[in-house]
Amino acid sequence: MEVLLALMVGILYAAGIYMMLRRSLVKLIIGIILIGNGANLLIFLLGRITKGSPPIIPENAKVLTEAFADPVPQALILTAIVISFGLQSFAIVLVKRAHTVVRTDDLDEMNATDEDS
Amino acid sequence: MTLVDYLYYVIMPILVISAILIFWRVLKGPSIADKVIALDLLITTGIGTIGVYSMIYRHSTLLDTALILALIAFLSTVALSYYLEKRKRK
Amino acid sequence: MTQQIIIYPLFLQIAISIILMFSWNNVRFQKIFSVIGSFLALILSFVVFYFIWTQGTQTVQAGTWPAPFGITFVADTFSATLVVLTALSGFAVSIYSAASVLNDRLKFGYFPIYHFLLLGLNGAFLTGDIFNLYVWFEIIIISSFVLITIGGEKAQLEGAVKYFTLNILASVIFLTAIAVLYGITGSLNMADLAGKVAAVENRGLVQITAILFMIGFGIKAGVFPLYFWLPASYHTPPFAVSAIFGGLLTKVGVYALIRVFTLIFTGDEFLNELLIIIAILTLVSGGVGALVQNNMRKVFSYLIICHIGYMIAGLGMFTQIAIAGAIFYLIHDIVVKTNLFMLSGLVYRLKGTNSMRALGGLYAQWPKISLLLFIPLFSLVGIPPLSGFWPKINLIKQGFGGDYYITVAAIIFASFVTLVIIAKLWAEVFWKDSQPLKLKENFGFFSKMTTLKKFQFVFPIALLSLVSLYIGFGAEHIQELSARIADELVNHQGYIDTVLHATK
Amino acid sequence: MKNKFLSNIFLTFVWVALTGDFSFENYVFGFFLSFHILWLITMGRNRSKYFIIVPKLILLLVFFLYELVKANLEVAYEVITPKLNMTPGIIMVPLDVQSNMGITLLANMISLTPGTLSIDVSNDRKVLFVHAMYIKDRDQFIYSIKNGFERRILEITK
Amino acid sequence: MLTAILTGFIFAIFLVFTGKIFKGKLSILTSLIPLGLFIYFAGFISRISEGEVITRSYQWIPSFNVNLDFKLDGLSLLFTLMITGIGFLVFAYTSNYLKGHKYLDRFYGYLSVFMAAMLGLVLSDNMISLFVFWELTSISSFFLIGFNNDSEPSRKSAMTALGITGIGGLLLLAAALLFDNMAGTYSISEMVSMGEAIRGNEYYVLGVLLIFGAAFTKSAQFPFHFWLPGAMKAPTPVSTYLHSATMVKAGIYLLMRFTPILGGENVWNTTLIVVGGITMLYSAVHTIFRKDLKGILAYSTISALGILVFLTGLGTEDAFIAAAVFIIVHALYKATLFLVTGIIDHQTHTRDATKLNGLNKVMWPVGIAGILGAISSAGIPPSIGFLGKELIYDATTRSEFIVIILIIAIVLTKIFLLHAGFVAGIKPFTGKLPEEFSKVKMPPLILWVPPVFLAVLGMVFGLAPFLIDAPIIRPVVSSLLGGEAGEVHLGLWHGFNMVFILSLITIGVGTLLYILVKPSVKLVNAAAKFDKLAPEYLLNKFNQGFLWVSSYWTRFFQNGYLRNYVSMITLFVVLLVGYVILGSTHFKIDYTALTKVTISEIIVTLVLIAGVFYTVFTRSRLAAVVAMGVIGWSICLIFVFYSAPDLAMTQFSIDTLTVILFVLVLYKLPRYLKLSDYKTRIRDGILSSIFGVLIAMVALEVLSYPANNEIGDFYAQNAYLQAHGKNVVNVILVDFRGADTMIEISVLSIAAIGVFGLMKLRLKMSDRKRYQDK
Amino acid sequence: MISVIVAILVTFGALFVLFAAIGLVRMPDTYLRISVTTKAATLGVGLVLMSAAVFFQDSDVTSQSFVIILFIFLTAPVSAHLIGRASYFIGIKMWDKSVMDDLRGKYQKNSHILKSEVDDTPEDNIDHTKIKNREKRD
Amino acid sequence: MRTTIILKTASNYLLPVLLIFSIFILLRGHYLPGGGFVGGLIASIAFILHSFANGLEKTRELIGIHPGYIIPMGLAVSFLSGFMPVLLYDLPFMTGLWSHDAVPILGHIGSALFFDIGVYLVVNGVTLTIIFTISESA
Ligand code: NA
Ligand code: NA
Repeated sequence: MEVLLALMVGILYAAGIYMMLRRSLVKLIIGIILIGNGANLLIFLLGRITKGSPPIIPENAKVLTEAFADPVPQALILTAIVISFGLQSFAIVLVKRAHTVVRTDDLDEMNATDEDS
Repeated sequence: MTLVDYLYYVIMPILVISAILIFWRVLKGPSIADKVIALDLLITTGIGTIGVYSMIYRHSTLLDTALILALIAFLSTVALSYYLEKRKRK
Repeated sequence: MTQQIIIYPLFLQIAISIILMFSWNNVRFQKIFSVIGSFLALILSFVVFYFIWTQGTQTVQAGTWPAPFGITFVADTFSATLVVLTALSGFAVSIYSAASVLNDRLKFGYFPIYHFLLLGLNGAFLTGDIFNLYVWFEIIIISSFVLITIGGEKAQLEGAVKYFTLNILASVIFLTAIAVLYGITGSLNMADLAGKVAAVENRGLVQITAILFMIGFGIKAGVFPLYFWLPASYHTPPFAVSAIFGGLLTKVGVYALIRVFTLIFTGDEFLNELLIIIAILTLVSGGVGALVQNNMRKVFSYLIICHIGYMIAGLGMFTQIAIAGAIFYLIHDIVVKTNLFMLSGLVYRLKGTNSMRALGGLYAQWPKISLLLFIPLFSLVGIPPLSGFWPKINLIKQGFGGDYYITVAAIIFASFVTLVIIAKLWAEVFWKDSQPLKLKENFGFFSKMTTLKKFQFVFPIALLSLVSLYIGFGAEHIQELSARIADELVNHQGYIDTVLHATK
Repeated sequence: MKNKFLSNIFLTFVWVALTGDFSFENYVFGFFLSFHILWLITMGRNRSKYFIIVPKLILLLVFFLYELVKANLEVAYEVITPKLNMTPGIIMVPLDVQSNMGITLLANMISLTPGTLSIDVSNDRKVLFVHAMYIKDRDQFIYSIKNGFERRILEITK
Repeated sequence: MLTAILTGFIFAIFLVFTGKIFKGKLSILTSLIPLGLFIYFAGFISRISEGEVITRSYQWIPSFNVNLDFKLDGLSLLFTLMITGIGFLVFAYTSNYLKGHKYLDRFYGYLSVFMAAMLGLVLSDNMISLFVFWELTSISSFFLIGFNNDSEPSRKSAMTALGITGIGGLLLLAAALLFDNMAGTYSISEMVSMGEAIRGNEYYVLGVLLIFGAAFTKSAQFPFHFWLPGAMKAPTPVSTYLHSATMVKAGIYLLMRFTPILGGENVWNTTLIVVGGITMLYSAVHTIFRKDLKGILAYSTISALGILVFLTGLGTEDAFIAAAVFIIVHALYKATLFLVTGIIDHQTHTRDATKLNGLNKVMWPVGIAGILGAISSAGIPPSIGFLGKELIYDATTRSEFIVIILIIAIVLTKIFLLHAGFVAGIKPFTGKLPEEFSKVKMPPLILWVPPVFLAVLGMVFGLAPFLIDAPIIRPVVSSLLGGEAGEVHLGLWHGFNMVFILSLITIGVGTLLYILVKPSVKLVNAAAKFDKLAPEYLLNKFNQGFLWVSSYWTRFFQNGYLRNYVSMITLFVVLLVGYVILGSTHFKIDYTALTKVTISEIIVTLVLIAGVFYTVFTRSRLAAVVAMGVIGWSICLIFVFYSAPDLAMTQFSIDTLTVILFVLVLYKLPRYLKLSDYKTRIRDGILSSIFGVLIAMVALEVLSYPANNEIGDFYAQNAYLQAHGKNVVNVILVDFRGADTMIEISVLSIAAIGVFGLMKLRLKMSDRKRYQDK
Repeated sequence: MISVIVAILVTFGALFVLFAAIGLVRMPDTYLRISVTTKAATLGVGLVLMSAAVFFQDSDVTSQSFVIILFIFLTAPVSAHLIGRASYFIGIKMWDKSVMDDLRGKYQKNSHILKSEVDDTPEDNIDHTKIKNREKRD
Repeated sequence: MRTTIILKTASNYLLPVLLIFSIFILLRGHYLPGGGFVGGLIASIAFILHSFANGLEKTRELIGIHPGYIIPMGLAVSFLSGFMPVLLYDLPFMTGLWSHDAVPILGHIGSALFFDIGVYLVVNGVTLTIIFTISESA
């Protein structure tokens, strides 16, 4: 499964970057979301995966004794997911605003600030 | 054949095949409404899959996820159909 | 006094933010509260600094969970110094914001977010946990996104889109690096990582991790070829925002680079050489970029990049002297860059433009202000004995000592270009005849302001100029401080012992 | 008053079921919790009255489940047999139920039974538009609905 | 001594606040400061001439080993006397010259700073503090040259001067640090004692080059000389003070200071002779082609500086004596001529040598000064100029290098300089007074006394050289030798010898030249033809080229296209990571350690991949959003399969919310356009694929490394017992790593405020106008 | 015994899900697809969850399964209704073998009002016979 | 105007169910999957759904205060729960404080619970602020 997951991660990264390289604002955001998903999955994968044993202490136990999935990457990903949600919502609105104000979806037309003035 | 084997080798494949078929519809469409329906069904299937999975691994906690899925999937369908209509109005 | 004091700056900032969020619409209260809060933060930061200076490195284990299991907050001299500088710039810009930022913007959360930004900066400087550092970075970037877009029109939004995208990319790369790091060591505590990374046999993997960190932080620090977001956006937001960005945002990237490369990824020739190459190209790129700009804020933006090169060079040479140079430069740069952007804002209010071509006559019209502005401008150049000069001693000295001739050449080149640019700026903006300007109606000219507002414009600049002068003339103290920091960084065992053996 | 009380009880049960803790304390806690939520959401409004006649409700439920299984099998048959023998269409069903709850219940039950789908209710609440797979005879179809779900729902909600 | 140096700075600061007082009639009082300093330093003459060296040391930045070490020896004494002496006259002269000027106080401020810096420079025994003062002279000269800052050429000249001397300064800094590396000290005195070791050091040549770079730029040696004529845009007192008597000699001072340390090697001496030689001859010739008096004087100054470098390069005791004397000679006559020119300019408002004639009729005292200055400059007895010239010729003829070439060069130089001196000092006062100048008024006393005083002093020293030889010159030579010099006796008459013949030739040919060739527009134009070969032109071209390259480089990287920025960064990642992967790690996967794959997981993988491709390639935005839903959902299932229910829940909720957000704004956005061409897409595809492959490879590489779950284990052991929770992930979030969560919710809060502001805040139209470029 | 019940329930459940999937693929128009999927899957998943309840024999799981089923039953028909309505509104045509369309001419394009009678201002109506059968792509 | 009776009614009975469910998820988070974050999301989803069905204004009235104020409230709760140990016992930030005896249903009451409640409020406030802002301007 690790190989498959690595494949997924690779594809998500590649697709994310590819979308960020497009000229469309909407694609840019999609790219950001994809690559973010890739990063989360990567943490998950590299924290080593364990099947069918969530890190939850059973009802009548006090410690986890059997094999369990490493809870640390999970907690990290949770935090990362939530943060990317904040960023994504902001991104979506930013794009909407930018589109209304600049009146283009073409990122290539948004280069005034880099020109000499 | 134990129950777990049965779930593993018979039930899961059935659900998986269903998922493939549904996914095919997601890709094919043709209308956006079709995709939305398919997505909705895909999630419902996912709930079933999680149910079976929790039995295979004897971990009832996984059902919690199914619970959330059931609740929230609804909202995305509402939103998407809301969008479909609203877009038309323009 | 207990060790807890080291994270009081965080408590203070978060409390300020929360209170400001409640007083959403009361702009007047927000202004006063922010300034008072920033002043308290300044005092607190001095207390923290004094504590660290006298007691040595201190740690706090959040939740009382021992390292490496809980999140560690560490204040060594480096962190404490940066906390002081953050508070200093923060205080200055807070006053400046109260006068210069439009009330409309203030009504939409400018101040709470400003303090969140300061919170993030403090947090990044104080944390001893790599993932926690990531989270602090996120709070910094999201605050900066909001500040850079707030009330934004065309240019601001165009700049913001680039700023946003490239910073997100940096975060993703940073996160990737953390993933790999956790994958090979199973730890997140930086002191713990220092030992664990050293024990990893697969050095290639370690190098890759280090490269990912280098790129993730490098984007934020604005090094070549990762700096594009910076000149695209820094000249677009309100001046107060540029000021805090210009002073502190790239520096937090530098801080992270220094921290990670002195603590975790040490002693790798390849990485150090890579840093050196990056530094050289950054010095050159930023320098030539600044040379061809006309807008004052753009000039300063490129100079930010250029001068980051000094610090990276210091890090790359990786000796006590070189790192002391980098630290000294960092200290100087935070103060002076903050000041320069506030200065641009003042010039804007004086004359209604930032275009060097269109400006002129400042010296004739406002001699005293010009004289004041002379200080940050020529401190930047490093006209001795002003502040920018001293760190170069360390850097060039180590450059010769370690046979880094190209680096020395690049440092000299960058210093020279800076000199030329500032001389040009002085000639154009201050000396040249006043140009006829199309006066905008109702423009909020400086001359029309109330005395209080004028004071709010000038005081922060004067304050930071004074600090610059102190850094220049009291270079002995700063050098002593930098040397101590560099010593702590290079001999990081002390840091590691303090963190890992710290008992509850 | 009454319906609020009932919703309250209902929500208490939901709570207890969710927590899976059937102790007395949990009932009390759940009661207060749902009381507050109801209080919160019905503030300043008085919702339409409704009576739940428990036996009828159960009957309705049983009838519905029966319809559900039956229709599911029908659809399954349709789906897996090679030929499509459908005569679909959108049909207008005049409504007697007028309460929000009633209409919604009816429409949902129709939707849940395979082969039929409530598309919408007219804004004047006179008719319900139903998409059906097998429309052989308009009147018979309408009758089957009116005499099936609608009658039972009316009994409960009148 | 520190007080003496700081006086100037303190006074300058004092002026900022009390400027008004010294703007008016009281301005003459400012000259008391240099006068006082002159007297103070003159008081050391006797001690120094007895071979004493006075040192003072003040701690400044001990951790840098940077101290204010001052050393007053023969060399520095000579300079301090010049700086304060001429300074006194210039301060006084200025009080009238710029009488009533709006910014007279600022002028005095700059001048004071400059003087102080100059004193610090020549007194510093620590290379860093030397550098500090060196830079201060550059910067104060920048302000003085640009004093008339409303004129464009003035600003430009100031910039050029600062640019050239600035780069020199940085080289000096580099030199200081290099010498510190070689000698382990910044102290020049200590370096003198280690001269041998330094000369043998592998960095010796580099050190020499750096010192040359600093000295040649400051002292306007070919090809860096052109800033000096430009600097003549400054008011004449500045030209007098900085650009003839003092600042430009800082380079010479530096060379002389380092002679005992670096001298005696071929690199040192030959270079100095060649550079000095070229400079003196090149600029001497140049004077012929000028008609602006200040231009003529500027080039003759450069030439004189060339002579000094040349003499330093000769490196013999004779040459040092000649140099020491010539410094005084030059300071006296050049200051005289500049002040005279200033008066002419002040009274007639022109400096055009072709127009100026017969002015002695209207300003005879100035004429006396001019003529005496010209005589000294020409080296005609009994002026001290004659003495200087004799010594120079003497030293040249006795040099060990190719004597004949040197002699020709120095004689030619002297001939042209004679011509230049005559044009500047004699021509304006002789001949017929043109009508237009007949009404010219007699300048006030305070203007003409300083030049006359200096001119007369030149004669006095010529007639009574004992006034300077033992007390001043000998200590200077001692400093240059780094030890005791022999007796120095100067006298006008040295007998009829080779040197005397050369002197006669010089005076004869020079006078003839003056009679035959007068400054004219024709000559100026003739010279202009060669402008394209001049270093100034070439440097300008280089500058333009450099600016072009800068601008090209900047636009190449900062081209405004976000996608280029992203691809640049990606490329950087790909190159570096790829390099390391290919270079140093062995790619291996331990398949036995991997988890078993089941059909459902394969399907989820496939669905995810298909979803990604669909998202990327669909042309409908909504379809892309739906497909992203599928991706999120697949990830969610993976989380379920691999024991992360909390993650699955969160991922799913967030995905749903994202879909809703998209849906809410999507229809406000335009449709996708196919914007990139085929080629671009292929290129981007390749780049991003490589990126993805590298990340996947890194991931697999990591997985083949043994895992360490120490922290997770700790959490699992303590979650219930110490933190009272059973869902370990949640316990981590709210307890073990609660600080993360605290920040995380802050991030969310900020995002919400941001969204709110972004959507709701519209600046009022009027504000938008007012703050257009914000 | 429990195993058998679980097996039966889960088998039926999975099969219903499968039927829904096949139906989704096979059905000729959007409305029929909605029709087929909503129910089959609902019942199918319901059965699977019931089997889980039986399997675990735990009041927690039972109540949880019950709640999930409840949620699905509460939400599925509503979403079906919303998509169906939206589909009709945006002009998705019915299968050409459909026998009747009582909705024709009753939706108001601009106000989104649904009348019980055919409206007399035809230009505001939604009438699929007047729309070209072209997929509106987004 | 454009909402349907069916959705409106459904949302009215779903709202309390979802809210109670969200609190359930919040409280059990320490023991089982869930917690403040997911709980908060579900609560906000309940309100969003309500706003889809009844219009934004109705939902606003229902909530009573601007969601923008819920954010600092939540932050304050979380922050104070982490800060209490510092203030009261000079223990490090975020040190868990626990009640001596377990209370019914919730088990041990500790500062972690309040922390999670803060998270719940923040997430709720944030999501609602974002969605409402966008819907209003959309
Ligand atoms: Na978290
Ligand atoms: Na459904």
